[in-house]
Amino acid sequence: MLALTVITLLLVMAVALVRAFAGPNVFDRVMAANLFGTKTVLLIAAISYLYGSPEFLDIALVYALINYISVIGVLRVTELRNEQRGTKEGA
Amino acid sequence: MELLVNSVLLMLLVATAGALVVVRGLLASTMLTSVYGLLSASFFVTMDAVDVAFTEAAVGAGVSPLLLLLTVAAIGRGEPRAAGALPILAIVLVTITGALLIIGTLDMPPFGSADAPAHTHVAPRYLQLSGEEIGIPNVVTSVLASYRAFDTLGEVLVIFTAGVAVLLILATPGQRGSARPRYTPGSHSEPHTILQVVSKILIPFILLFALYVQFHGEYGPGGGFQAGVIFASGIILYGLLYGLPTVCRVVRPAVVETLAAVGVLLYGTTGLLAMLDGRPFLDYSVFAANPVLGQHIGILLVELGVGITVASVITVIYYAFANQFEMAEG
Amino acid sequence: MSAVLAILSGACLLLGSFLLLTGALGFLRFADFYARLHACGVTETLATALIILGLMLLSDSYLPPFKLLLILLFVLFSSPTASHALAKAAWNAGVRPRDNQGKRDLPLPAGER
Amino acid sequence: MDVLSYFNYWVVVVLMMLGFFIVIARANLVKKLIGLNIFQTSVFILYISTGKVAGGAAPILTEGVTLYSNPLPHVLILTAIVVGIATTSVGLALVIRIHAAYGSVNQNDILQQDQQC
Amino acid sequence: MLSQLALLPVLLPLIGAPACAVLRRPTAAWAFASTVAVLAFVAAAALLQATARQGVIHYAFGGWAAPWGIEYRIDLLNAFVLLLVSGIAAVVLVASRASVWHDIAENRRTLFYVACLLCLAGWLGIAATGDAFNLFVFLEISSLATYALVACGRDRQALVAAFNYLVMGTIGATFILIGIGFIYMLTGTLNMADLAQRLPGLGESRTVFAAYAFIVVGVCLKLALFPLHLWLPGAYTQAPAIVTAYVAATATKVALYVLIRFSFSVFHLESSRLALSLEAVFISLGVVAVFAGSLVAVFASNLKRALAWSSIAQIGYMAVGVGIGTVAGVQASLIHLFNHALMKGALFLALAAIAMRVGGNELQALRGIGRRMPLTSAAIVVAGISLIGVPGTAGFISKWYLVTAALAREQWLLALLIVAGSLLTAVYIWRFVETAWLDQNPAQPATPPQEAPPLLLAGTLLLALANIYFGLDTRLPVGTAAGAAAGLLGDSAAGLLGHPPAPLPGAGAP
Repeated sequence: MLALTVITLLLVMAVALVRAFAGPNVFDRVMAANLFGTKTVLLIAAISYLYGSPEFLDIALVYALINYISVIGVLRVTELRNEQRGTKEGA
Repeated sequence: MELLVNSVLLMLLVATAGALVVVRGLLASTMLTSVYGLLSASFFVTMDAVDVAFTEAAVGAGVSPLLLLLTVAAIGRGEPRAAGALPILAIVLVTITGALLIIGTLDMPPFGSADAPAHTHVAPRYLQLSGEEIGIPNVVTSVLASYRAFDTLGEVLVIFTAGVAVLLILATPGQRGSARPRYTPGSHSEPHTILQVVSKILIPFILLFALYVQFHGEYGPGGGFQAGVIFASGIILYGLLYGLPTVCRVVRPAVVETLAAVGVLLYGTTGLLAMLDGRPFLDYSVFAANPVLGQHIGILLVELGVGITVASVITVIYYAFANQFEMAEG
Repeated sequence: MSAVLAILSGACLLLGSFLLLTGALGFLRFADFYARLHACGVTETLATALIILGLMLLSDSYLPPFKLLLILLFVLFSSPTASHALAKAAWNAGVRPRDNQGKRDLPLPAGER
Repeated sequence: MDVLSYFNYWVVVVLMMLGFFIVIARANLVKKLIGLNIFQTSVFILYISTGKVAGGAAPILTEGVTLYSNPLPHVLILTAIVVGIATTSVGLALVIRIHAAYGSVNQNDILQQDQQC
Repeated sequence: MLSQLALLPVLLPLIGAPACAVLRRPTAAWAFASTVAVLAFVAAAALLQATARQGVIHYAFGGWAAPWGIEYRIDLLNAFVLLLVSGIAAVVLVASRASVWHDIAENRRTLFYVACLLCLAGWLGIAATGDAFNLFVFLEISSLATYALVACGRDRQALVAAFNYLVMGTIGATFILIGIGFIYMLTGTLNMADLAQRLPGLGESRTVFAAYAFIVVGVCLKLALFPLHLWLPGAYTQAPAIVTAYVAATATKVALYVLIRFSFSVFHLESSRLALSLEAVFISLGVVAVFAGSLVAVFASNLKRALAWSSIAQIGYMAVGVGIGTVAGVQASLIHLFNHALMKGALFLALAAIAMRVGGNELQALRGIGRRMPLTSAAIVVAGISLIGVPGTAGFISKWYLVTAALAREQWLLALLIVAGSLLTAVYIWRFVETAWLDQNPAQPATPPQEAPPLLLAGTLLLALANIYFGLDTRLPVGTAAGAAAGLLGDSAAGLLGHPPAPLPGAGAP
């Protein structure tokens, strides 16, 4: 069952990659990257059990953290850019 | 199963790199870079390189996409251009290099073979004796912070140099000191209440987790570098949500810049103490009569130096970049 | 006892994987951004929780489930927040829901704009 | 079997070359840095691949485990990752300044502007 | 204390750099950096003496023995390069104040000196280390600091030059990393001495060939050997005046050292089948570099740019020496490495002084400079004739040994080409002399002499006079280079016993 989960996760990652590549807009790509990140967390956790090495779990935790921060980062930056564009157009 | 996971990850890596060749928009490229970082980190996990995976996740999927983003924000997204002529020279160069690399791999020991010279000459000693000589379970930390501690000092110096270089390049003329954010109130139209609340809950745990990684590095994956990155990312998260001026009031740039130097000096002094006692640089036996205890203290100090420098330099770099971004905005 | 746990864990993993697949399908095939976000965001939380629960049932010592619990908590906090932030950012940037073919923007409800 | 044992290395070579290609063929400076990033990361993958021992465990000493993967490449690559991020950040800082000075981050535009002076 | 000597030249700038960053006042930073560089020079001089007396000095970091820990293994060659680099750095840093205050904004000066020290630490670390990976790390320290220093130039082109340098430098470093990875896979070790022992046992391995190829290409990118020189003219021309003097006299020298170290002491090029083809590659590329570099220099309208291209030509000479591949050839290469650092140090320092007074290095602006800045111009001429290779100057010695080495291999054509290259050098040096003294600026009547600031002038003159001194008293460069080359090419006993140098050209008075 664990193996099945791992395969599913890899498949979902591939799907996310397709979206990240195809877009069409920035937010789709951000979402894809985010999805990719959370699936990586699960993948690492599952692999940790599959290979029997519990120390991988620390890494999964870091992934979850980094993933969150980078999503926030992307959003803030795109948002500020839009604001900027808006103020410029308004002025 | 391992083979399958391995091959699929490699194929995904190739697909991502291929997509990066094709995609022209900078934001899309940044996202793909982040995905590439995550994928390579996952690959490192399957290759048993837990510490490397840890670092690559924090750096390749975290810090470097973030810096890319801030740059893209400061310079504009760069309208995708129509493809120019086929870069023949580039293709030729790449083909030659690739062919040379393939030739180079032909006489390499097969993948995974346990009797390859790399696994029989120097490395076995680390695996067999580090338990007695250093007394900590994580062999990577032993090698990093003791056997090859001078390399790690070089590494800290590299990151310190990066901080100095970024400040030198981005210093705005007329300002006292190096690049400093200007204390202008941000023009954030609506505050992200939900994000701010959730992040405010999470940030203390992030910082706590960084400390765990810092001091747990002897037993599991982690260590000064990873802890530094995580600590800095906590600060960056705060900065992203509350604006650069606010985070600069909490974590002062001048203090952070000094701390960057302090970390390197801490590392250097740890080595110098041994020299004053007539022993070689970075010989930790100076700290205690019991060599294993001495190693413990030495590694702790050295890792602390790494952590302080890394956290400060990454924060400094973030400040400098975000400052440019806010300047572009203003 | 352990057999029961194994079966339970297997069920959790299976259900989680299935949810993941449906989410991914939606993510790939749905016509507009908000529908895709919905597909991901909704399945993601439950699927993650199920898979992590399944893994927790498999472990035999204390530390791994504890770490898994931390991961789960973190994901439960961050994932909806990220989805919310994404939707808000997209809306502010002018992305609008589309009709089922993804061809044109849907008319806005009266209260908006 | 022989081919299989080198498959890993060859894929990594392909990755490196894709990164290398981006560096030399793309005119956008940010894209060049991204390519450099990919190139370096792929070299890291090569190193780490060579450190793997089939059936080995992560090099964290544990009771009852005898076969570990080689820790030395891990140590080297930890350092190399730091070098990579340092280079990227310095390069990006330069890009920001170049954009401020030229109003463009495209190599060809910049070349053109320099020749006009 | 003696046992710690091997580490001191590297450790001083290494610890000095972060300590310097804490200083707030730029003047303090300058004084501190200069002191550190001078101390490093003193330590390097003592180290050279110690190596000449007692042979190879080992220093094991952390007390871990060689292949497991990192080791410094200082032989004559290491000590020679350490001495040269720290010496030039000391002179340039002490002399730098006026020029830096002129070129660099006030809020950047402290960081500027921190970067200078980091650069120095990187170069010295490369020159001292006995570990291949440690070399890579220190290479990157110096490179990163250099990129930032180049970017401090006044024009916006400096940014582009720095960026190009960064991209090419990083590709070079990554190639070196690939090469090191390959040899690590084959031998399991990173220690150079250990590598040298284990590599020959592998026979004709394709991986060894690829590893060597990658390392050579990577190092040549850093060295700016002819087709890989693209970053150099821009970087040298656009960098702040002091940085050009600082980098031009040292960075490429260190890269050449790395090339020699890997070629002869790690890969044993001389005894491998590769030798023949590589010999042809180095010699032909070197000769092309000499002529291409000199020709561009002849037609350059900016003296700094001309000298940057001249550096490419001079690197060509050194590559020829490496390509000849005999003890004499490598010795000639090392002597030229030493002398060229003196010449370019003097020339670029003088240009820094001129840039301060005139505002640039365009040849047109230099009309009548011989009367305005007589001493500085004289220094340029002295270093210039040394660059040409006129007897009585240091440049003559290196050319002499190079020609002798070529003739010993019965390569008459090569010897002829080397001499012909010098004539081209004479052309662009003459162009300066012509503008400086013979060409009166009609619009600008005779201006009163306005010499460079004292420290800068002193540094320039010191290096210029060194060109004459080492043209007459050749014991230091020739003797050390002979010992180092002999030590490299297997004749280790000769290296330890202070092998008598090859017959001097008429003991200094040819």
